[in-house]
Amino acid sequence: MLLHTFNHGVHPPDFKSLTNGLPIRRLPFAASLIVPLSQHAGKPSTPLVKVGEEVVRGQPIAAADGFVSVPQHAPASGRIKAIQLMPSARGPKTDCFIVDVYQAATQQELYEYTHDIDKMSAEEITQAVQDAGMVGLGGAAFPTHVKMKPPPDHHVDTLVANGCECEPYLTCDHRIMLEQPQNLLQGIRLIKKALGVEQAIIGIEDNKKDAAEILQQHLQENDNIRIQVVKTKYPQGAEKMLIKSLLGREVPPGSFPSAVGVSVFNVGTLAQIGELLPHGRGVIERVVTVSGPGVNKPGNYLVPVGTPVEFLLKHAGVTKDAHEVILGGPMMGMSVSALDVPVTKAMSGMVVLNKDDPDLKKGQTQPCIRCGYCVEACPMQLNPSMLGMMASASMYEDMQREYHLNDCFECGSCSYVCPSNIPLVQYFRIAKSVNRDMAAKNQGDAQ
Amino acid sequence: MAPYLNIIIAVTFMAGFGLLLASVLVLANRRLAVYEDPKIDEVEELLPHANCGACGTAGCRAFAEKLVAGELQPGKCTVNTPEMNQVIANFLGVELGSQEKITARLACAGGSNVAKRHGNYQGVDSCRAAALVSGGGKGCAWGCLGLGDCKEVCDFDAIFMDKHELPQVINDLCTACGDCVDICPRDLFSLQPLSHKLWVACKNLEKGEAAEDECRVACNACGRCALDAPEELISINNNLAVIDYSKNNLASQIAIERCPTGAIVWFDKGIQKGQRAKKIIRKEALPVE
Amino acid sequence: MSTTDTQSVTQPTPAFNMLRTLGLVATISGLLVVLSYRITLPMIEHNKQMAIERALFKVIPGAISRKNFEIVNNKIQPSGDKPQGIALYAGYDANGQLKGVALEAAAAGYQDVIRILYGYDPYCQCIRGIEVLKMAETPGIGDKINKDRNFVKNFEALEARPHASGKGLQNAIVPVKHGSKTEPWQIDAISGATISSTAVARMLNDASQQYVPIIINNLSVLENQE
Amino acid sequence: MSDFNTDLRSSPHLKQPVTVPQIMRNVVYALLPVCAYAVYAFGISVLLLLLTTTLTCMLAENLFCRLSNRPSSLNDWSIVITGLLLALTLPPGFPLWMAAVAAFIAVGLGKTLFGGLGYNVMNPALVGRAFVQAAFPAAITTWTPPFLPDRFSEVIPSTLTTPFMIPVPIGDWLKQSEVDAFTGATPLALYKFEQITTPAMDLLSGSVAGSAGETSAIIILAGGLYLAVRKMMDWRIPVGVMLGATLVSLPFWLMDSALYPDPVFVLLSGGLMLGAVFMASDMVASPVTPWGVWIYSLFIGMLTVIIRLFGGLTEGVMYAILLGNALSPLISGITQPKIFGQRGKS
Amino acid sequence: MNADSVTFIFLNAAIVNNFVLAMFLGICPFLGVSAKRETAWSMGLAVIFVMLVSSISAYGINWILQTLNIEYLRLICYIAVIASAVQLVEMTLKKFSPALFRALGIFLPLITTNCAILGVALFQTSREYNFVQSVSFSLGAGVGFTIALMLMAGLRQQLELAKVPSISQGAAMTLMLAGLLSLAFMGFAGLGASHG
Amino acid sequence: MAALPDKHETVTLDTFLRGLWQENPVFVMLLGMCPTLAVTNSAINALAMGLASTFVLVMSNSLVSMMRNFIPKQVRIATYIIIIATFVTMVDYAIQAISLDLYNALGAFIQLIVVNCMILGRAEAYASKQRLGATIINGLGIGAGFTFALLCLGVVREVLGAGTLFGFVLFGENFQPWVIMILPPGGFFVLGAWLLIFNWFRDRREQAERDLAEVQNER
Ligand SMILES: Cc1cc2nc3c(=O)[nH]c(=O)nc-3n(C[C@H](O)[C@H](O)[C@H](O)COP(=O)(O)O)c2cc1C
Ligand SMILES: Cc1cc2nc3c(=O)[nH]c(=O)nc-3n(C[C@H](O)[C@H](O)[C@H](O)COP(=O)(O)O)c2cc1C
Ligand SMILES: Cc1cc2nc3c(=O)[nH]c(=O)nc-3n(C[C@H](O)[C@H](O)[C@H](O)COP(=O)(O)O)c2cc1C
Ligand SMILES: Cc1cc2nc3c(=O)[nH]c(=O)nc-3n(C[C@H](O)[C@H](O)[C@H](O)CO)c2cc1C
Ligand code: SF4
Ligand code: SF4
Ligand code: SF4
Ligand code: SF4
Ligand code: FES
Repeated sequence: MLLHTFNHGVHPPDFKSLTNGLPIRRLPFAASLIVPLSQHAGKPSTPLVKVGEEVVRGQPIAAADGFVSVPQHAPASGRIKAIQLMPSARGPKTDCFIVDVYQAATQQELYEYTHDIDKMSAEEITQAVQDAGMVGLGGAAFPTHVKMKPPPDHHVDTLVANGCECEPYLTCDHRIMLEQPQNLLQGIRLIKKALGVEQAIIGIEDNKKDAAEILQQHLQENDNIRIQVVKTKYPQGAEKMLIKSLLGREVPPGSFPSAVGVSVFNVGTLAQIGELLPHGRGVIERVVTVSGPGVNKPGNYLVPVGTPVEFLLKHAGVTKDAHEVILGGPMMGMSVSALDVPVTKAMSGMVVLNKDDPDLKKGQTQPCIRCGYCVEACPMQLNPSMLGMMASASMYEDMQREYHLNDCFECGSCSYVCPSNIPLVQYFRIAKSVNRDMAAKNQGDAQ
Repeated sequence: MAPYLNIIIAVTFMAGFGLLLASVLVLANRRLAVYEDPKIDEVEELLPHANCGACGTAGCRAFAEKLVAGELQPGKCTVNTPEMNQVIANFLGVELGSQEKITARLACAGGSNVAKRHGNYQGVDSCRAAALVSGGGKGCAWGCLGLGDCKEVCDFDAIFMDKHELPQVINDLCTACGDCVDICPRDLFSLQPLSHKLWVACKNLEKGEAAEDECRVACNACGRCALDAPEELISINNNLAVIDYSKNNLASQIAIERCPTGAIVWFDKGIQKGQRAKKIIRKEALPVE
Repeated sequence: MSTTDTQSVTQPTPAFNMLRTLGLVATISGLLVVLSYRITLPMIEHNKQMAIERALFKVIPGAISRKNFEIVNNKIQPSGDKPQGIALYAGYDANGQLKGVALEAAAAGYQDVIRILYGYDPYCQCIRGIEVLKMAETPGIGDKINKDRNFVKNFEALEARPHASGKGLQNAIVPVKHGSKTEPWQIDAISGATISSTAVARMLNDASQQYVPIIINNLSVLENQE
Repeated sequence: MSDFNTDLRSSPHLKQPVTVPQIMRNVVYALLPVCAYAVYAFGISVLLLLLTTTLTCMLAENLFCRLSNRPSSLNDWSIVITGLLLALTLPPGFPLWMAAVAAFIAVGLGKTLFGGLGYNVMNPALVGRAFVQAAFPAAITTWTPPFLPDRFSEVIPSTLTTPFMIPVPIGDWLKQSEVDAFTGATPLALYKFEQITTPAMDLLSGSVAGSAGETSAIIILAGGLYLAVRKMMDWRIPVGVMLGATLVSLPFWLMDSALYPDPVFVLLSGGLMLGAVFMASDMVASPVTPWGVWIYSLFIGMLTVIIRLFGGLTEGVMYAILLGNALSPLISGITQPKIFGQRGKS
Repeated sequence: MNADSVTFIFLNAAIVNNFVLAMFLGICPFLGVSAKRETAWSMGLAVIFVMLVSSISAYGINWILQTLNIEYLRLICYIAVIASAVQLVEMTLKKFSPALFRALGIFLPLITTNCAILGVALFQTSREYNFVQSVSFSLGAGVGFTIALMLMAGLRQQLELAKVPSISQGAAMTLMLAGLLSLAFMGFAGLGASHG
Repeated sequence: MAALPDKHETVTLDTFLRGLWQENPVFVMLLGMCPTLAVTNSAINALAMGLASTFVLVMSNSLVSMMRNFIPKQVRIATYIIIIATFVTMVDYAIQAISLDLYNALGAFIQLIVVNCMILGRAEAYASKQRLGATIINGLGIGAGFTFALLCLGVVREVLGAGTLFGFVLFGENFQPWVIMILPPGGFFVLGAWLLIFNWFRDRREQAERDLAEVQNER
């Protein structure tokens, strides 16, 4: 059978069998939780509570600062011990709430209110999504409600639920689809209503056919939701690729999916919306896949936001050879140095690799031999070979001007295939970061 | 044909030919010439062709145009030798114009022997790249990563990495082109006149223990320097000592004396720290934690 | 050394100045050139004569003097001041006896055009020798057409007999693989330089086809030295 | 919990296992049968030739690496390919000292000068060959027939020429060991100068004169197939070269089959197979862009045939590939792929 | 192919006996202006144009000189006329089409002192080409120059990204590249000379 | 070494020697490349070409220097070119008168001396600003440098390419000539190789200087 798919891409081993059979389990609360004021793309939230104040689980503790921002909710009942600079996974220190969790508390009481979601208007749903502190759980942490208000000149006709989960090791979306089909479909219905679109498509890679079947069973008559199995290939889950696979539409460079009439949401995001919105709750926990050869008890855990990575690791147990901790999947995730960084809303997985893991043994970097593997792999159809050579000659501006550097979404396919072990993506990140700085500087100079 | 007739034809022809050429050129000069000051070319010849932009223009040619137009003075070029600039000044009949020597200065003293590292960064040898990988593993999120992007980018070899993996600027070679300022992912370089001798070599925004935990020479915002300083020459802002260079004439070596960590320094023939600063005995790098 | 500055006028120089200078320089240079031309002319002429004669006497064995003719409208006539047709040199021995005629021929070789002078003996109706005037053939390969003893031997008596009809040759001159020459009108090619050899054969054939009948028909003009 | 030392790496943290030395080693594997057949057909002279070029290449590479203070790059195997291919493109009786010159030039002028592996602008082996072809044109157009009876016991006399001396003429030697009146001409020369077309079967099986490695099309094709299946070579390049050659030769043949050779002969004769499969496909000096690959390979194929049919040389593959290499940056320049999403728009 | 045919003359000048790579004419600009593709292209166009101009002027002058029987003034007249013609063109461009001047004009003075231009004039005279042949010859030479220049520029731009050892940087490498190109161009030898 | 404007050079030994090495027109300034490459396939051609160019250079530059105050700027180039062309034509005829073979070997390149950038460049940059004496000495130096460079190429190319030097057979009958050396690519390669050798020495010298500086820094 010819499966729907996109051009290029790669086939890394998926390692999903480590966790895809394990049901989601709840993780205990850590002694203190670290809730960053900025867990999303956009402006950091503004604190609503003072140091020393008591908070109840689910209570809003920070408010959105403007449209592209979301509120934060207390992930546990306890006391705000401090608001201070703490390391973040990306490096810079950011302001965080430190919540001392009341160990004695049952953590049952939830701060919530109920609305009748069936009666809500599109506007109200969007507002409710923002109030819930929803951000994209697929990894980008982009505030969900912003995506629900496409630019007025874009007519959105299709909602796509992204259930591809193409990253190796990760299975949290798979588990959510298996265990919470109702929530997911409920979420889709809500967003469909809010966006005013007719059809919705759930895109699922063909290595998760069981999820597709379960969802199929829960579909209702007039849902107009289609489940589409797509080819297992990395990065099938990237929204541009998925849209191409499902609908044959190509999002133009530099545009958002709404330019071709599509909105894409991660299935985790949609399931949480389906679950939280009827109760007016906020995002305070998420499912995290903990996996990799360095973990003793891999699995899918329901983790309160703010739990230190260290706590999670201790709970899952690491081998003595554990050597590298990756937040997210191995293709796009980032390894962290400080283990006191917290689990944030966008963190879908944690992969621990061992010291002698063959995957870590990247050989010595050699010059590009122009084998063209990377060109064949790049889903954006860029020319990573050329870009890489230009990067090592520091021709950053030319990379952007002539070779579409900024259209690279850092999927890592090119580095994955390069037989010369050239850290292409890393070069591109350097180039982009220098270009960004220079652009900012030139803008500053101009003013 | 008689040879002399041929000779006469030839000479006459050449004379006519020369006159014709000359007339054409005369005409062309009258009708077509577009005026462009020849001095620009000549001045450009005398410039170093480094096109570094240190003079504040888009390159040597642009600088030459501005020089000839009298908008700038030759002294602005910091790459050329002073003698050569004098030649230009004489040629154009203008003042040499002087410019205080400006140099690049680093706001970090956290070498590998005093600043902690949490992770073992493995990847491209580049600060930019390391900064993007969870901050490169350096404990201090503001400090120098020590992989030498600045050294690489400096066209004038004015930066070398010392044995603690901290960049050091050779003032004599630095042309103040600003490339290192642009490249540093942690924004640690700035261009300063040599007369700015008092200097805070830290950008850590934490205070007290938190700051000193990560780096033994961090500014811990204790405020003693500010207390001492005349007329608010030094103040504490956002957990960091800040020097108001508009009052630079008040600055003196006394200012560094009370700093407990040595984050505030005095530049004069090398870097001087206050007496009270903790002594740093360790020579080798701290182990990765 | 840019000429741009020429038009970058600081202050317009009087046109007269320019006219005077250029005119003067041009005149002087004209004079210099004419003088040096006149002085060297006899030497150069002499050199050229020598060169031609050296070649000529090589391709017409036995000749010690020559006379220039030209072919105009299929007729041979002594050449005048202005060349009008194809040049043709006749060589004579001490008795004023015609020993042969020489003509130029050319064809594209391996690198560039090859130009030769060949001597034709109207009495034995054969080509008596060739001399390469100009070529750019590969040294060591193509340039053997000048030196290779076997190859040069081809032209000791290469048959070029006019056809009975008075048009063209009876047997076309053709190249054959090295070592397989059997007929007097064949050229034994140099092994490894087939292209250059072929070029020589082709140019000889083309030229002979055209001019041999004319030479034979106008033999009296040449013999009479008129 | 163990307080482990974390390593910090940039994504992706997974890596496809194929590496450059692995690719190169596989190309060597694919070349070995070709070498073996060459030795079988032409005897120990070719064995000596192969050893000379390969060893000289390796020595030169090592020397240059040391001179330029770079770590030795012998372990990436690419230089072995260069050495083997160079020998395979030389006539079987080529003097060894000249072969060593070719190998030295191949490494020095073809590769090291530009920075070594990955930076050379033209195929090093062919640079070496083109150099000796221009330097010693007579020696490189002296052929010997295959399957001489004494080939395993006797070295072709020209092989062991004293360095810097003119090779001994082999005509007499050939005559005495000749079975029938073999002329020592390659199929292409036979065709070009005597209009004799060699039967395709002979060409396929390799019972003709020619460069050491170019004579058996079947073995070369098999090696190419192996590489293409293992994705260690771009299949489009050999296919494109052959397509280009056919595209040019077919119309001429249809026009005048007496004057022009048939496409099958064009494809199977001379070094076209070896060139298309192993040399045009050298990735370093060929474009990476999808359209670029096709333009490049068609160009090589077409030019080969044009040189063969209208040029002064009997064989054009080497020059066609070198010119293709020279053109490849320009081809890359004009064939940058349209990026994702640009297609619909102008 | 006939050695005097217009096509042969064109191909010969452009490819077989490429002006730069086989005849060594115009090497200075070839080495100097081949660093970037864009400039190489503009330079190539400018050279084609100037060659055409100078070929035509040379044809005219030669006719005059021959009539007056003073051919020995040929060299002086050629070079003087070519230089002035180029200068006139340059000034005209600068005045009336600054855009075109910026693209081509900056190369014009460079071209004046270029062997290839004078070479075209001298060769067409010594080979006694007629007018049409002269034009085709100059076009061929110009195209050949452009081809060589573009190939060179492509290679050099690519090598900008390479880690070229310090001893072969600069002119040495450019010359070696030119040598390699010239070696590759030997493959065209005899093109058009055999078979028809 | 940019010349300071309006300053007359006093003639020293350096005026001459500079052209031979520091400002060698071929190896350093890369001027006059066409004759350098085209006629150096034998040493005798190289020598003849070098001498002819030197003659033209010295004579024309002297004339330019003598007339430097009378030539209006606008017709500068035209005048220079006519002067140069005059001398070139003279040389051309002189060589024809001396030996036609040599003339044929050098081909059009004698006439092409006119456009040799070296000569016009010198006229522009030096002769038009300097006194006669300095001009002549400098011209001789540059000419000698040019001839020297041509010989460097010519000797290598002839020895390798033909096994002869100035026509004398060097290695005996059986020497295998490297034909490529007298072909066009050989010209490029030999000049490139010379430059490589010079670069190598330059690099070594620089490296030694750097090492020395480092040792001094350590102290
Ligand atoms: C400034 C900005 C505006 C955006 N506007 C929209 C939008 O109008 N519609 C939409 O569907 N997504 C919008 N997005 C979200 C992106 O399309 C995309 O979902 C997000 O960047 C993460 O995608 P990724 O996970 O594939 O990287 C916007 C993102 C940014 C940064
Ligand atoms: C290379 C790449 C791979 C991605 N893979 C997935 C994926 O497997 N699953 C997923 O839900 N989102 C994936 N994303 C993110 C999607 O592009 C998109 O941002 C997301 O589906 C939007 O939903 P959200 O805003 O609800 O997270 C990927 C993005 C990139 C750039
Ligand atoms: C660099 C080089 C230069 C050559 N030069 C010539 C040449 O000048 N003249 C020529 O006839 N063949 C020359 N050839 C050889 C021809 O290409 C061709 O191989 C030869 O003429 C075939 O002759 P054969 O069949 O007698 O062996 C040259 C070959 C090469 C490789
Ligand atoms: C498919 C393939 C073909 C190759 N062909 C050649 C070749 O023809 N000549 C050569 O010198 N190296 C060849 N190499 C080896 C390698 O790419 C070569 O040494 C580089 O050009 C040196 O930078 C080849 C490698 C591969 C993978
Ligand atoms: S990381 Fe960028 S360049 Fe590389 S394959 Fe992905 S999109 Fe293409
Ligand atoms: S995969 Fe690596 S070696 Fe191959 S072309 Fe891309 S960058 Fe070059
Ligand atoms: S100052 Fe900046 S660029 Fe320089 S080494 Fe430190 S972090 Fe890197
Ligand atoms: S890069 Fe920095 S140190 Fe180097 S010259 Fe420029 S300003 Fe000075
Ligand atoms: S000598 Fe400069 S272009 Fe020929």
